[in-house]
Formats: sequence, C-alpha cells, structure tokens
Amino acid sequence: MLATIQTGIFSQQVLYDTLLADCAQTPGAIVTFTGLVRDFNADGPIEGMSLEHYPGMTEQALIRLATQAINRFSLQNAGIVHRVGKLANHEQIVWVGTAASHRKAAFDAAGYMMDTLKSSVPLWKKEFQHGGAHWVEAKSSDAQAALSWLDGSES
Amino acid sequence: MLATIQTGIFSQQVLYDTLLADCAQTPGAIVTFTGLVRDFNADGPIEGMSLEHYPGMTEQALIRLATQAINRFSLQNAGIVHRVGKLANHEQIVWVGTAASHRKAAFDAAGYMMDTLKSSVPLWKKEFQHGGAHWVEAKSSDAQAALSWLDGSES
Amino acid sequence: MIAVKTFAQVREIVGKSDWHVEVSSQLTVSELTEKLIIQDARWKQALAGQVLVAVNQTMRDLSYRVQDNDEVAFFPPVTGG
Amino acid sequence: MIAVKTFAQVREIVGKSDWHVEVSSQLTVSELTEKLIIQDARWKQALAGQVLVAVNQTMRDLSYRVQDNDEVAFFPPVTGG
Repeated sequence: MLATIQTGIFSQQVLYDTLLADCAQTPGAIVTFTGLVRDFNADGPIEGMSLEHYPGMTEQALIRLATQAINRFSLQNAGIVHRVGKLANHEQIVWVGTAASHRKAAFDAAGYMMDTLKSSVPLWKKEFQHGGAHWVEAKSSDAQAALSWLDGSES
Repeated sequence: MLATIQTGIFSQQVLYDTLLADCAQTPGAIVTFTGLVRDFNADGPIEGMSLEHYPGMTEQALIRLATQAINRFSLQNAGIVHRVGKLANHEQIVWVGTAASHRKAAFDAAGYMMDTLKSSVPLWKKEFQHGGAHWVEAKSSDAQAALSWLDGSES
Repeated sequence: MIAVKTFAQVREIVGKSDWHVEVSSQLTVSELTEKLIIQDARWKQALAGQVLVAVNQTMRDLSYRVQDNDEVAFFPPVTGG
Repeated sequence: MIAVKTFAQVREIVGKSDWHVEVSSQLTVSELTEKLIIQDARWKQALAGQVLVAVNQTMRDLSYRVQDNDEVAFFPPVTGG
C-alpha cells in the first residue's frame, strides 16, 4: 500500500512498478488515474495553482482511503500520491493506482478512491488567475459529509 | 490516437507520454488499464499463453475502437496496445489509455474500450497448462454480437 | 476464386490457415461452407461449434452473398483483452 | 491549553495558522469559537461560511466537547484531487 503527500513530481513508471511489486499474487488488472493541472477554468486561463494540506491528518486520510479501498474491493494493492505546494499548468496533481484480479474491481476501486479523495481528504486548491488568486469552490457541500467517513467509523 | 498490435513488451511511461503528447489541450484526467497474464486459472497453474490475431482486421478493429471511444466520450485522446504471440506468466497483455477533460469520461471510456475489446476484436488466447494447451473459452456468446458493431454500422 | 482464412480452433481442426474455392457465380456463405466440406470433411467438425464469419474483414452472417476475389474468414468467438 | 489550527480561507481571514485558547474545563467546539471571536473579531467572519471542524484530526461537529491539550482545526470544504 502506497499513500504519499509530496511536493515533487512523480514518475508514472516508478509508481506503476511500486504498485505491482507490492502485490502478493500477480494481478490480472491494473488501473491508474492521473489528474493534471488544466490551463483554464470557467473564467478563462489560469496561471497554475497551489495546494494546501493538513500535515498529519491528510497523510492519515490517504492511508485510510487506500486501506479501505483494498478491503472493500478485494484489491491486491492500491496506491495514492497527492502533490501539495505550487503546481504549474499541465503538471501532475494526483495519481491513484489499483491492482486486482479482475478489471471491474480495479476500475471501480480507482473511481471510488478519486470520488472519496475529492470529497473527504483535507486538501485545498488555490488558482492563480488574472494576476490574483482565489480558492477553488467545493463542488457540493453535501459531499463533504463524507469527510467523517474517513475517520474510521465505517471501515 | 494510438492503436497497435505488437509482439514485444511495452513501457508504461512511453505509452503514457505518447497518449499525452497527442492531446491538443492539456487533459484534466488520464486513465490507464493494463492487463497481465496471471499464473493460474480455474483448473490450476498455467505456464503462459499465446495470442493469435487476424492480421489486418485486428489492427482495423483497434483503430475503430479507439476512434469511436474518442467520439463517444469526447476524449482528447485514446490509445490501445495489444500484444500477440507467446506471453509468459506475469507479462503485460494489453494497455488502454484515455485522456479527457474530466475523470468520469476518462474512466467510462477506458472501461468501455476494455469491454468492447474483449467481445469484439479478433484475438484468441491459448493457455499452456498441465503440459498441454487449450483455447480459452469465450465468456458469453451473446457478447459476440458486438463484433458487428466494430464494422462501422454504428459510429 | 475466393480466399478462405481460418483462425484459432477452426484453423487447428481443418489443419491449415489458407484455403481457396473456385466459384462461377455469387453464392452465400452457407453455400460456400458446403463446398469447403466437400473439399475436406474436417470442415464439418470445424463448423459444428459457434463460428463467426468475416467477409473482406467485415462481420457477416451465413446468408451474406460472397463473390469472386472476396476474402472469407472463419473463426471462433474472440477471447482477447 | 487547546491548540487551534486553521487552513485555506479560514487561515487567510484570521491572519495566522496557529492559535491557543486557555481552558479551565471541558467546553464544546461551539463555546470554543466564542472564545476565539473574543480573542480576535476576524474569527466571526472566518466562521460565517461553511467551516468544518476536526478535533485531534478526527471530524467532529459543534457540539463535540473538547478538553485540555486537544488540537482543534477549522477549515473549509475540501477541494483536492
């Protein structure tokens, strides 16, 4: 299991190899998701972003998320890497990887990890635009109820 | 768009970079699926497999599959690489990659490409087991109706 | 002349991948299979299971009419991925 | 003493990330916010929008009772991924 907050860039190959190396059996299916900084939003072009986290709590949330995905979808392994700090346009923000016997579990688990990450892990995005900066609005306040989920009450 | 039949191994990093390089705009979401040879089936351990294809028709089917996924899910790019010939246990068989503005389209398109590939692209697996060899049984004959789909009647 | 190709189990049962059938006029895929069985009785066994047909690399059914210079392929349900 | 941490918009409004509140007995998160507003009026604005609370890095609501040595964090809805 791999769960990391880091400022530096990550390598697709290294993360794929790490995910695979930690599987007890050879999985039949590996799914990866990578999120990138786009160079525009609804209001026009942006000039990069920065990401803030809650040191300690954010790392624990990622560990719980990967662990719970492994249990819930019977994965052979799962990994999640999220960057924080200043990120330029087009840079990688987040990587999620899942390894399972069959493709449905690998796909479902990767989608689930991204959904849960977006609603439940303490991370905040600020976009630089028009010479200023603004915090990104959360998509749905309802989804934030899921934050409590990562505290282990459901596992 | 990337659609290839090959005997040699492929590199995760090279395929990811190729998928991304062909996008006109920076996508926000990249999903990859990789299928591996497992070392057992329902009857016990296997000793690798071989994959046969229909030269010409198989390549065309992969090109149609990637093109139709791009159109159907408004992708910025899609790729598919399938190996043929003799493959040892644990080797990579297939890679599918999708690049989209948002994660739902990238996930849905990658799942769709794998489903369609498994039911609709002329490829046949033979497993080596117990000193002999046997052709893998198709999962569902109904699904084979989808073969006609790739002929362009729906596009 | 019609070029006939076989793959996977079908190829193994009939013993080779490439066949040829002389035709004097259009005929259906079904009629083509009768000519193949006359050429080699193993075709009867090869066509007994579920077999798919492609004409010029496009999927067709048994009633499709083939003509001179077509390429007709017979193969089992696919199992890639 | 309770250590109070702030993140993102909340931190920017109150002007710094780390705060401290002396307590003589248990109090609810809601009562803790009253003490923070007394310390600095900017807390009133910071808590006016949707703000989440974690006590010792576990999500809690306003009625949760905090005690000496707890770490209480206030932050907006999350936007990672």
